[in-house]
Amino acid sequence: MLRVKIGGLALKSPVIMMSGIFSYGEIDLKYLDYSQIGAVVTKTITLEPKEGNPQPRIWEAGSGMLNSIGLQNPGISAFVSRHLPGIMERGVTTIVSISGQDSGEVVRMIEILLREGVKAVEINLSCPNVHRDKPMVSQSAEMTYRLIKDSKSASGNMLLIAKLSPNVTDIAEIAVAAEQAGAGALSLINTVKGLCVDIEGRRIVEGGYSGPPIKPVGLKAVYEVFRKVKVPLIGIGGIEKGRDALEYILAGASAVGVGSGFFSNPGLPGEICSAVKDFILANKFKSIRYIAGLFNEKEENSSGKKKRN
Amino acid sequence: MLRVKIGGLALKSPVIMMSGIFSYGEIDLKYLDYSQIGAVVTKTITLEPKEGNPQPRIWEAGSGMLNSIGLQNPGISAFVSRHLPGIMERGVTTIVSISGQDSGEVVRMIEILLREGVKAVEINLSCPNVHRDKPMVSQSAEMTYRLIKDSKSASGNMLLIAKLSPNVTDIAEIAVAAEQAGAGALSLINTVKGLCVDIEGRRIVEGGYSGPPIKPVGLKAVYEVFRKVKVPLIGIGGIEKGRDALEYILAGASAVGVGSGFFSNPGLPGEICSAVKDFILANKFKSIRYIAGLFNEKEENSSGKKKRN
Amino acid sequence: MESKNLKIKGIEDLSAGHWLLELENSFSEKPMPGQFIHIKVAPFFLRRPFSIAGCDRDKVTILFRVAGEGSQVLSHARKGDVLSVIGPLGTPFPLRKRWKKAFLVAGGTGAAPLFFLSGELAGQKKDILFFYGARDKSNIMFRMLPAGIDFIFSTDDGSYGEKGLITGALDSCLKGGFLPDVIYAGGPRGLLKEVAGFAEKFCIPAFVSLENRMACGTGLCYGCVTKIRTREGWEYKRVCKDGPVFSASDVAWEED
Amino acid sequence: MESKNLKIKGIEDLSAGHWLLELENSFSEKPMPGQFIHIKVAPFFLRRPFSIAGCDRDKVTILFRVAGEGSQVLSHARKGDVLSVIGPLGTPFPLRKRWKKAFLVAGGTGAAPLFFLSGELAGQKKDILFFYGARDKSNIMFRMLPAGIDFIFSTDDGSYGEKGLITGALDSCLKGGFLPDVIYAGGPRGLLKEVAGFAEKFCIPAFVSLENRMACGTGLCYGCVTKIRTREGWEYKRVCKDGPVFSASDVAWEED
Ligand SMILES: Cc1cc2nc3c(=O)[nH]c(=O)nc-3n(C[C@H](O)[C@H](O)[C@H](O)COP(=O)(O)OP(=O)(O)OC[C@H]3O[C@@H](n4cnc5c(N)ncnc54)[C@H](O)[C@@H]3O)c2cc1C
Ligand SMILES: Cc1cc2nc3c(=O)[nH]c(=O)nc-3n(C[C@H](O)[C@H](O)[C@H](O)COP(=O)(O)OP(=O)(O)OC[C@H]3O[C@@H](n4cnc5c(N)ncnc54)[C@H](O)[C@@H]3O)c2cc1C
Ligand SMILES: Cc1cc2nc3c(=O)[nH]c(=O)nc-3n(C[C@H](O)[C@H](O)[C@H](O)COP(=O)(O)O)c2cc1C
Ligand SMILES: Cc1cc2nc3c(=O)[nH]c(=O)nc-3n(C[C@H](O)[C@H](O)[C@H](O)COP(=O)(O)O)c2cc1C
Ligand code: FES
Ligand code: FES
Repeated sequence: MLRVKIGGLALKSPVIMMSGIFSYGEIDLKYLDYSQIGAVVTKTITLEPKEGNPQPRIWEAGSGMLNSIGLQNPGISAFVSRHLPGIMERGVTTIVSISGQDSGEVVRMIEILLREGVKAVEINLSCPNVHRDKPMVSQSAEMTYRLIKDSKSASGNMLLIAKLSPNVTDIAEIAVAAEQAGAGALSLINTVKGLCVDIEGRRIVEGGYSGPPIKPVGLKAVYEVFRKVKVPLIGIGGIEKGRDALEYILAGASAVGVGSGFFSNPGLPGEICSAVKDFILANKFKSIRYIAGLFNEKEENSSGKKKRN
Repeated sequence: MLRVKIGGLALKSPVIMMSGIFSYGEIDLKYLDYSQIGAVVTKTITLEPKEGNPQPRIWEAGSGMLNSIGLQNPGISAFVSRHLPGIMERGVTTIVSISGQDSGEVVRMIEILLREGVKAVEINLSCPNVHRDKPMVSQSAEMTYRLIKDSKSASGNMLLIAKLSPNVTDIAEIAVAAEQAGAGALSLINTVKGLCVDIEGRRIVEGGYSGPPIKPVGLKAVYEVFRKVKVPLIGIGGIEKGRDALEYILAGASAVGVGSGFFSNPGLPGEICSAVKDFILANKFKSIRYIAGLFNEKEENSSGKKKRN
Repeated sequence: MESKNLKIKGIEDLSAGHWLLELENSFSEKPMPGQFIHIKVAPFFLRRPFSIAGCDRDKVTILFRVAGEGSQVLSHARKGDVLSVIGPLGTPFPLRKRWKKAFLVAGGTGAAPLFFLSGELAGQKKDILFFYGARDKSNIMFRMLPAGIDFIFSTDDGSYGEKGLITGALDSCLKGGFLPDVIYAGGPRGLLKEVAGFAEKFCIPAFVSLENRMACGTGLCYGCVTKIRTREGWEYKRVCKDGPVFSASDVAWEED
Repeated sequence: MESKNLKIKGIEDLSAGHWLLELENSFSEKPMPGQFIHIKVAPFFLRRPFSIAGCDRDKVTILFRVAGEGSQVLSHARKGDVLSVIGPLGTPFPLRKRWKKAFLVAGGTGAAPLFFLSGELAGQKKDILFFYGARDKSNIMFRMLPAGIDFIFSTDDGSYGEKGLITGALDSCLKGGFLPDVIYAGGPRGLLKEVAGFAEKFCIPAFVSLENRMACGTGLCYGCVTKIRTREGWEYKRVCKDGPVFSASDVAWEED
């Protein structure tokens, strides 16, 4: 009932552990039941190792948080030798998150991952913490199109998922560009650019804003994009309870991303499965397929979009 | 110590009651001490009367709220005859918020208000609730520039404040356009586009997201814009405690806007005055002038920007 | 309207998830039946509006049902806790000397302001018949019923009083020729709409207490509007400021 | 590591805003000195990390100081309340048979894990000298001091023990030729850095318990990193997973 398909990937549940909140899947969490998890997206890697950003990397912001990890990672070679085998062995569907400075870097990473048998990558076009003064790729439809297009030509049968930033004038425009370039699914949303003022510390703390406060922003993105594209959407942002995930699905997401809400609520994956299952049963649907976008059907738009899963 | 100047307006405190949360200043609130208030921005009016949006207009969203009032207002004539005299009589500095479909409408409104002796208008370029499918003026630097430019030529000595939307790729770009076109101050930010899913009601609720959850977004906007423009900034978004307002000022705001936090905390104006005063005294500054942007001086940028008030 | 920190003088668990909350009364204005108070329930952002269900020199009482997260948290409040309250808010039920015989018609928690009103009317020696409908017996707040007033009860399941909607009982009465000078009603919109229909048919002035989602509660934000008839059609009026009590004939029911 | 809902068995107000919180111990792993637990304090989003200050078959104890909003709310918890806790987390203090004589050096709440450790070491009949510095006498948690262990106290204001920093007392001891086999330390980073300096100078293995802001607390997010020496320089390691206990010589103090 909870099985979903994202591009070619068949997931046993709509719950996806998102990039950056699950390391490389190597941590043994006694309380995590892998049977509830559809896929794991590994922490974003880059071609070369990255030391990441200085402290503070974590800052509580109201009922959410800022993070500024800065993509600390050992580089793709170390990832492939040290981390990839472990997570592949767990038997959980693995999506590798990658980020590059240009198409060339991304293509090289895709080639390496193809060789390793990776079936899906998420291209992180939306990290707010690396070059704060430069626009992110997903802040431009053109740059997004070009990068995905180049990636597509190198990626064979691999599923390409584009992860987009909410910090844009019109996220649907970017989503359409990514779809046209060949993205097989979209992850919406990455963190929202945020800033806190540390009065005692007499400083500014910048970072990507996540957690419950960004849920209305993520839902809005999923709702708008659902109306404009055909590829499946992974709804992310502020999911902390099972019900939050159900909201994303009803707004148009085919699957949902568990982010920083997992830190607060370790039982989240199971709660999501229950909440979605309960709704499906209570409303006499056959499967999750039929409720993705259930509340988002006001105007069947011109592109002749039909229910997707 | 708390006196500030916004363009030509001298305010006795940095606290500004923002548009849409204070009606037209006609409501008698026993608990409001006008001596703590620097200015009042009246609820946005349009040339013609507007009936506003259907219910639901208010929706609780986590620790914030969505609103979808849709600029209900009796039109400028009724405003001028029914409401303006009352608020002018109160002796509080009045900023009239206006919105128009095009430059022509805005200019006509400015002309009417000039005749009535209005000293300052805030041009609302950022209401997310009127035409949800059309871009807002402040989502385009070009449109913003043109509208403010046209308004400027009609406005004589009147102060023009541009109120901007956070739903853009680069708010600093829009801010610069508004400044270059002649805006004498900027209000940052209007609500963030948000969406909630009413599972029981089986519907989507859209609206402008406000309250504590948007504070990191507003602070980020003020911080970025402060580095790029010279005109004073009114910092708005999620101010619910005195300390929140102080954060805006330290990040670069000259004055602060009280929004939906006033509903939750009716003592907010007084708390803001205390928090700002306490900080000034504790840190041995002479006045609020010296702390606006205190934590935002990392790089004196090329335009030779200096401390403003 | 004032903004006060009021101490809880008592909180009592009535049946079926209903609670009686007594707050100290330090308002300088005298609260009137039909008015409401707007309560901050931490950590929720928006205040929760509740009708005043009773009031004397020392205390203001509300009767609330646990309907969601905020009222749930409120039910955990304890005697001695302090709540931030704005009030008294909105328009009261209008009273006229010449209205000697009054029908009060309540559905569910819509009864709350009518309990307050009935006390007031009784004090003025009016002739009162109180129609009180609820889902079942446990949803009838016997604890709140003022003495010396005639009640007609109904429940959806017939577990107390007549079986069916309270408007049925009202209709029988009116049809039977027992006509009041005025009708006051509170409850679900469907009930109020029906009452408005009866009032029009029998030419009886009627006043209804409306509910809508609120932000400011004080007329500042235009969030709580409802459609009110005008000469040309209707316009949006604020439930919190122009209401919550409206003349039944002013409400644009036909636009629902 | 496990995720548990643990009942509060006791909460006690110690002096100077410090609290002793006892939770039922339903962990299947045995918590070790140096490890910590990550507690959800509603309504805050991020959990709060606290060192385990004591533990037996029935209960896990933490000692915390009210340092902000979260710890403030936690101090209002009551016996019988249930807390969501992840733990035990992180690396414990390493113990070696050959380390017979141990110095424990604590500043402020950094003493918490050392109380637990001292009990463990005492059980193993080690020779312990516990250096315990605090701001003033009220900040010394006498309630926590295990019996049968030698203490040297210091306070900033001289209100108890020696006046000055605890590192001063440690320095005198070491200079006096009284050298331990191992040093364990907890407290402000400045203190730990000084301890690391002494350890290097006197060639004594030393272990410090670091603190940093945490999100996951379980090694997933790389939020809590600190600079740890490598052959070429340093790299960021996670305090929650690779620590919180590090060998003092591994920490890249020079990069502070
Ligand atoms: C003028 C007025 C008088 C009222 N008097 C009473 C009374 O005497 N007794 C009583 O039990 N209830 C009364 N209500 C309804 C009461 O306000 C809601 O039941 C309460 O706000 C629900 O809050 P919640 O957090 O439990 O529910 P949630 O559903 O969690 O609340 C979410 C949001 O929706 C709002 N909301 C939800 N239901 C309603 C509703 N029916 N009306 C208005 N806002 C709602 C809440 O205020 C909050 O902003 C009155 C409402 C109004 C407008
Ligand atoms: C491994 C470890 C063990 C600790 N053990 C103890 C202990 O035994 N006793 C004790 O009193 N304190 C201990 N602390 C510090 C304790 O975690 C903080 O005092 C507490 O998190 C403050 O929370 P707050 O909500 O009161 O403060 P706030 O300032 O309101 O917290 C805001 C945010 O900053 C974080 N934060 C603030 N100060 C610290 C800090 N010093 N370290 C880490 N995060 C911080 C909070 O966790 C929260 O995310 C430990 C910290 C770590 C990392
Ligand atoms: C600590 C942290 C680290 C993150 N790192 C990454 C990352 O490496 N790559 C990425 O695409 N997203 C990263 N994200 C973003 C999340 O995957 C997610 O999109 C975002 O946090 C919004 O979801 P949430 O509100 O549920 O946390 C990170 C988020 C957090 C909180
Ligand atoms: C109910 C409501 C109505 C509003 N109406 C207007 C409006 O008419 N014009 C306008 O410029 N902004 C309007 N706003 C936006 C506020 O002025 C403010 O910019 C926004 O709410 C963010 O601040 P806050 O988080 O402190 O509420 C409205 C906000 C709310 C909550
Ligand atoms: S709730 Fe704001 S006007 Fe009624
Ligand atoms: S807090 Fe997440 S890795 Fe340490």
